[in-house]
Amino acid sequence: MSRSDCSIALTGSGGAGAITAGELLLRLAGRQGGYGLMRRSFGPQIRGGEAAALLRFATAPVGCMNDVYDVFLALDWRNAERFGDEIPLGAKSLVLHDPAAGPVPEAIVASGARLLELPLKALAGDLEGGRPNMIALGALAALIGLERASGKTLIEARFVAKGSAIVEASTAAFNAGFTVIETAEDPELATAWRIAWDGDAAGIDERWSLTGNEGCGLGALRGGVRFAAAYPITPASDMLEWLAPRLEQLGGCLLQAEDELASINMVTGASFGGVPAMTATSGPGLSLMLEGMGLAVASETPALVVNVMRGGPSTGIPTKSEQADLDQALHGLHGDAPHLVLGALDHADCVLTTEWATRLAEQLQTVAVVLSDQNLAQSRVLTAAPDYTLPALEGRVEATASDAYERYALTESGVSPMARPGTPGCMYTADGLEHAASGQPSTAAAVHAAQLDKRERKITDHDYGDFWAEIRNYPGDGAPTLALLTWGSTTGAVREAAERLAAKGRAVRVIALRLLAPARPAALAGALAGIDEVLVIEQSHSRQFHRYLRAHYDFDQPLDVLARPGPILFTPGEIVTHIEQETRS
Amino acid sequence: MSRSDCSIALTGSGGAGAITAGELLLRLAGRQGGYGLMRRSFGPQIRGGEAAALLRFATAPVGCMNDVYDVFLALDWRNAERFGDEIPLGAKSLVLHDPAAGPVPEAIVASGARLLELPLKALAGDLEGGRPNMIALGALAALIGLERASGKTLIEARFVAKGSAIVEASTAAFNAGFTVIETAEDPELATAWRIAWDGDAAGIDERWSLTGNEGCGLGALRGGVRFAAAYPITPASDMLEWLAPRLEQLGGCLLQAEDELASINMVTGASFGGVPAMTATSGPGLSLMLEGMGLAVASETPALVVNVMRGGPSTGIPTKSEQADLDQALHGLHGDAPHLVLGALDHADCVLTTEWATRLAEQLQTVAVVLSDQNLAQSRVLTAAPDYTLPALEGRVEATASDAYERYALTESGVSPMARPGTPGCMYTADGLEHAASGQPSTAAAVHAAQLDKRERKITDHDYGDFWAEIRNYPGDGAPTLALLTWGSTTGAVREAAERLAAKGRAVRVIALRLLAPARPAALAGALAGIDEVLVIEQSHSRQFHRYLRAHYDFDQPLDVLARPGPILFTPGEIVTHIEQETRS
Amino acid sequence: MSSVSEPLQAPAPPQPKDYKSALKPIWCPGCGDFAVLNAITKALAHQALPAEDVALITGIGCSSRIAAYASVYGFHGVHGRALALAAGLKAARPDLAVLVAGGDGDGLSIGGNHFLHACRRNQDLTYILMDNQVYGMTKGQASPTTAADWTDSKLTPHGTGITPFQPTSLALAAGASFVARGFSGDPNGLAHLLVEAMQHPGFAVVHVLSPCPTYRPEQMDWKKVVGPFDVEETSDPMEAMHRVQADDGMSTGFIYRDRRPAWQPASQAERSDLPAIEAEFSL
Amino acid sequence: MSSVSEPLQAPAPPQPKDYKSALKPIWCPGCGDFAVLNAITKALAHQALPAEDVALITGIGCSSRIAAYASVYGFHGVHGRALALAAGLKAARPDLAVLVAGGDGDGLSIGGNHFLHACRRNQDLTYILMDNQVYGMTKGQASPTTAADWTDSKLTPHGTGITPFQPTSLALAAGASFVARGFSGDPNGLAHLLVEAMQHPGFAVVHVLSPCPTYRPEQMDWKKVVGPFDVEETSDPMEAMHRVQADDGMSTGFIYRDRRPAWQPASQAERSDLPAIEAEFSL
Ligand SMILES: Cc1ncc(C[n+]2csc(CCOP(=O)(O)OP(=O)(O)O)c2C)c(N)n1
Ligand SMILES: Cc1ncc(C[n+]2csc(CCOP(=O)(O)OP(=O)(O)O)c2C)c(N)n1
Ligand code: SF4
Ligand code: SF4
Ligand SMILES: [Mg+2]
Ligand SMILES: [Mg+2]
Repeated sequence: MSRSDCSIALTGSGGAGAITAGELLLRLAGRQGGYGLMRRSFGPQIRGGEAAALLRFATAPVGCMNDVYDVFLALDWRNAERFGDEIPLGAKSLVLHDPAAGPVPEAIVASGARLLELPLKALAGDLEGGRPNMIALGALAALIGLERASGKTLIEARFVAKGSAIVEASTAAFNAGFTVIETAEDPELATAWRIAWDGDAAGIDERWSLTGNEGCGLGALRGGVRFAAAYPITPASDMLEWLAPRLEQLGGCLLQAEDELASINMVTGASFGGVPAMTATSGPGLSLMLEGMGLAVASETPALVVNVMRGGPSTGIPTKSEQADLDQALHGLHGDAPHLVLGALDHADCVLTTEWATRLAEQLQTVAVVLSDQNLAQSRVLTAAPDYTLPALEGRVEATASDAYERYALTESGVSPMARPGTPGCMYTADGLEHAASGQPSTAAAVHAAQLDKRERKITDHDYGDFWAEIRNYPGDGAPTLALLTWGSTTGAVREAAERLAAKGRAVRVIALRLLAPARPAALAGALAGIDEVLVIEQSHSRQFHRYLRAHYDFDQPLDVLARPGPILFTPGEIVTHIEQETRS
Repeated sequence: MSRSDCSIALTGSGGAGAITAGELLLRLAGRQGGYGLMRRSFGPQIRGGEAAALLRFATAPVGCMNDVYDVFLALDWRNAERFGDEIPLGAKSLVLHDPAAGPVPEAIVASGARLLELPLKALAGDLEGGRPNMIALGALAALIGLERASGKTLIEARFVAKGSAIVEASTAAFNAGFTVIETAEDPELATAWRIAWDGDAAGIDERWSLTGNEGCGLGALRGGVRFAAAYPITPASDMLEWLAPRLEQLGGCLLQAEDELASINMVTGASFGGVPAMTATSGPGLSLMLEGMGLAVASETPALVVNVMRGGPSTGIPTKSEQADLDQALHGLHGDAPHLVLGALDHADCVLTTEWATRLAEQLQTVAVVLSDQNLAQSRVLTAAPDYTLPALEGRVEATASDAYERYALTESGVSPMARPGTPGCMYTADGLEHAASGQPSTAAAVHAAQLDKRERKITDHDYGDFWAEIRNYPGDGAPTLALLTWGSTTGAVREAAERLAAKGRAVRVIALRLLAPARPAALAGALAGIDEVLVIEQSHSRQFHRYLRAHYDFDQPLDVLARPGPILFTPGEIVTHIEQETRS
Repeated sequence: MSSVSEPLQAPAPPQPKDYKSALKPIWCPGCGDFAVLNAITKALAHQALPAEDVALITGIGCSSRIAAYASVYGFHGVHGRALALAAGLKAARPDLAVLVAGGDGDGLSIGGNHFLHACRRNQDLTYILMDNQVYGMTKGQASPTTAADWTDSKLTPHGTGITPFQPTSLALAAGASFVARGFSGDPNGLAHLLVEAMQHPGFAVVHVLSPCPTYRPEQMDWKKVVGPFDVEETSDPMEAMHRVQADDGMSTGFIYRDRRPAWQPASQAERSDLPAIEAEFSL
Repeated sequence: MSSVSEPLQAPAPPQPKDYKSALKPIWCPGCGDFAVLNAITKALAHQALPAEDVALITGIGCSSRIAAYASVYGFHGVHGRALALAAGLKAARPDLAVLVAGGDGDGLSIGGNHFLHACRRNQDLTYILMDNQVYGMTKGQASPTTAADWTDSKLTPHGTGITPFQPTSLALAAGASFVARGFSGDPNGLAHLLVEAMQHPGFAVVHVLSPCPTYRPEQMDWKKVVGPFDVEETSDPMEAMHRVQADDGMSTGFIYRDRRPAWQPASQAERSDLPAIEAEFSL
């Protein structure tokens, strides 16, 4: 008996090393040809508090956590109850616990999970410098059928800088844990959680280990970004920290700004100078950038803003995920200020979406907001290397020396050549005041209307090709009549729910919008052909996505909604249950 | 022959005194029992540039400018073409011009208006210190049938501080102008533009002269505001300048903040201290306030934000009107942040709406945004003194000393008693982090959901009574089947269009939304009983109001839209024409 | 409520712990902010201030979490705006004792403008600038007081290359009327400074060195180098500026005090009422 | 294009008017800002800078309108953020000569934080602070440099009661490496200061007294009181601070200059390329 999927939670108090062990386990599985996903969760203490590594392993790509954890290993029980919400257990779950850590908490016992002792402390005591988290790593590796030998290689690579004593002690601990499971009397331990790593090893070289924040950072670099300015904020800071050294390696730079008012304007200044430029932030920072974004829209200066959503409103829940900055990204600017809003659908899609957004912003001379969220941003996935071909985009249209240069000329596409400072004869003043084609300020009604039209037209008339949404049929018994309409990181759970429904014979279509603004009503109408019921799925209390769809799209079908706030993410099972109970067809 | 309505435009270059003359003319008409409206328009120069006083006089209240100006008097022609857009003339218009000022501009001649010489310079030359603008004032007063004697009284009152020489010279000039018209050979001059001031003089004591900015300021004071903090911005500054001394007279104060980030937080701080507090701004400032508004929403601190809309996006057209900050006011906050948004329908309604908004914010412990616009804010109307009775509101629910005080207790209404600092035993920490009932920060899903529910419930479940909209039938031949759905200052032109349609036999219903958020779908459905066609009218390029209605309301009727940007305001005729040409029924 | 027959007793003087809330701080073990909290509660106890008459206003950061750990009226606002919240509160409620606290990032980076203007406005507020020369909350980036060559942040891997601010110099240049420096390693000394700062009529800046052992472990050595200024306080701003410029930023004590009256919103207008104001609109 | 047979001629040296745009300023007659524009164009002509290699970045205010009146690359941004726009531009395009201009409200009220941080960052920018001690554009309210007892604004009818900032002191305390003061009444002197400021390697603050005859008519008397500093410039910041504090704010000339190198974004990392960066993601 072996399986294709296993979810593991590993918790421990400050310094116990649950996260390190989780990261190594993920890497180990990757080396063995597996796929997987790891989220990290922390208690409120800034550092040194309790931590949880939430892992899922599988033989095929995974895009979300499962409904229930198969294995829960607690290095100790201190504050472990904090993670209760995030670690659902069932009667089939296995809880590995150290008798030395005291009794298993009531709530866990109540789940009906099978409890099994793993004497971490005792085993560690037998080894010099043996750390319980490495024993746990060994035990979990054995449990899910990873190879002992690769554990050793990985530990060496990871701890080599800390000296050979650490490497040896860690390896010994890993081996001890591994042996405990391998030699367990209970035969179930050797088989029940073992994954059939069916050796997709050939593809390992094209396999990436990627966080959403890294994905967005890379997408921006691929799109040509060579300047960034930003102010740190959770959960966007890691993206900035990933970008800073790499921008420098590519001859660009990242400026740490004094605040977000500065960062967005630094971006606009750099872009005015001809260098594709970006910032990254989260809700509170996006709030502060809106005036600056409006300036970039009005002055037609390209700018990329990656917003990594966290729980709101206000400071909210900074370390958790939610999809509730959509309204602000779409409508947060004063005046009529058309711009682009895109949402990344998964980790690898962060690369695609951010690259595309950058190129669109450059070509259309406007602001592109990419919405990611804490869910994607700070989790790590083992995924196929992103493989896509974007629709052709010519890039920023630059002006060449001319006597009659008009920065905001009324062209058919709405895009006017933009002079790079340094170009002789094209001097102009970019302006947030309404302006005539020349750039000269004007309050004339006709000028205002023409420039408003132009700024809208260049965006709505652009041909976005097929990339505006991911549309997939999950065939069951017959063609799908139900469409699941979603966006952003919720797509992961929706896709898996669709697979499960299809496996049960219920065909569904998943439509995940990557391009949120401008709306593409004709394209969506086409994608809904044959559908007679639509379920909108989103992680927002006020149904922001649903409201937006109503405002900008016409539906022939009734719209149902599955919407709730964070911080607990959707699971496939929750969506399947909802569909089985609530949808008509 | 006399009329009930006359529109006059009076222009002049810097220092010519067109605005002063216009203001006096308006006041004069008021004293004589008339109604009227005056807008001011300026060229781009900061000060001393060309100016236009745009006036409309009538025997009944007026809420907008007319389609065409009946009389155009130019003190000189310098840059007068700038106002072309704003001063439509027709074949029946009369242009009074000074031959000494040179030839009448082509565009004006082309309008087919009747041209009549008024030798201002020459007349002024005959008088010591005689100013052409006072001659113009006298001429216009005579033309529309105002009394010579009251001109004298008014001039005295206005110029007394400048000394008797000025008073006398001005009076003489006024009289000279008056006489020119009175004694004109052409009998039309004595009758054609004369208004039948039918002596509603009894009501003069209940008649106010009011700008929208004054109206909002007064509404806030009536609502109990005793603290304001703000940063100057066109076109909101006059409201602040009106408020500053008056708040002080009432024992409160206005703080001039270093920026809008400060002002909104000062407001929140004062309100936390127990004092109803407000700020006023315009688009760029509102953009900067959004983060602070989110804090007030999340911490449940009452706050009033009056946003006086101007042309956007970005710096846009600061001195002109538009209704394009609606999106931002509704959706500009990150996260799910329910709050109140109201729009004032006319000058007097600024008082009502702002008072109501203040009281709602206090009772519901949230942010109330009142949207006004440059159209209302900086024009002056002669209107009946505001007369209304608001739905009863109990005001801020304060906590009394208690051992078990919970600031964010989950009450049925969603409103939790708020302790005023100084109250023993109720110390708490207001927080923008998600928090449990106690105020203690929490990331628990159940807590987040409960607090999101509470913050939404208190707003959506509140009974707003009949004030959510102004609903008026304009009966024609039969009951109305067409509804005109509008908001804000556009209501003035819509009302008059409805009157005209009704007069032609076409019955219509006008529904002007005063409460924009939360949406009241059941109430609107009720108000639409019997209607089979709806026309949405708004001054925004991207149809923000229309989109919002689609998102939050269900319509059984088809929705048509008449939407366009500023700066030229809607006129009744434009709306009538659109309806006659475009609507079905 | 005590029954009438009980003998009257003078209430026990309040203790520092009476000003602490039940909430457990999220700070890392060894964080300097614990001692700042202690110093605040000591200063309040020393003045026997009724807890309900005190407000503690903060922004966002590890240090800014302090609002919820004191049992007074608190506001844990948004990042960088604590001084604005406090300015509004104090103008509306001059009867309250208003303390403001926050980090070097909160106060000098995103909040720098409000810091400048609060110094200039000279309202009667006490501002506790908890300086650890790092953004603790966001996991260790350089702040405006971080040395130019500190290379431990991935955001600025070669150091910022930018000269740090001297918060006390800025306060003086912007017009603060009371400037002092304290150290979390000396909570009693800090409490003393805080008492004086609160007694001071205008805007009082207390710059507090409060180490972050997590992201700036080298700051654990501050206790070896911090010591009192070897000069007395002055009321001459230039003199004060000299001293802080000459200092290595590690001397504690009073620096500058100018007892000019605090700014308050104008209240010299003749009182009026709404009917009189409304009468102005009549024709 | 000139045909090959024409004789080669040295191009005529550029004139100030070559740097003016065709746009007519919206300024009131007599506004000091006209002369500032003249001084800028003189300074550019003096350096014979190709107009296309110069950028002039501004915020919002009467003074900030100046961007569109010069025929260089301009950005008329939003209120208070000109220095941030310029910081991004200069970091991305170090080859351009970047001037920043704006009013006392733009730079010291809403933009105060960027002013502080620009001084500290010491990028190679020239900042022209056009100070008329009033918000001209919004029709005459008090700014951070307005005297406490100026009562002509309805927003502060008894005066602000708040001591004004000394922009030069703030610049010094925040770390600017070049500080000077000019007067629009002396455009040649101002042009000279601007040339030096542009030649200066780091962040140069030129505080310009530029009267607003409309809302501060009394400033028309500035020409009677403004005169040169009676001391030479210094490279000692404390010394400079002394001078500006002792001064009545009406002396013009060089104040402070420290020729330390300008800050530039880090570029010491070994160059890499995208494929190498992407390879890091492989298992
Ligand atoms: C508008 C906004 N931008 C960024 C952040 C993220 N943020 C939270 S705390 C902080 C800096 C904290 O540094 P400091 O004020 O020095 O406090 P410390 O944690 O060091 O005590 C930042 C950047 C935020 N909460 N809001
Ligand atoms: C965010 C924002 N707030 C307020 C304003 C309104 N505003 C425009 S210019 C200005 C102040 C101008 O003063 P200053 O910078 O000194 O320039 P001056 O007009 O005196 O030259 C203000 C408050 C604005 N445009 N944007
Ligand atoms: S990160 Fe630093 S400042 Fe924050 S709690 Fe930990 S030790 Fe204190
Ligand atoms: S208002 Fe003052 S600053 Fe503005 S243009 Fe007129 S004179 Fe110049
Ligand atoms: Mg800090
Ligand atoms: Mg100014």
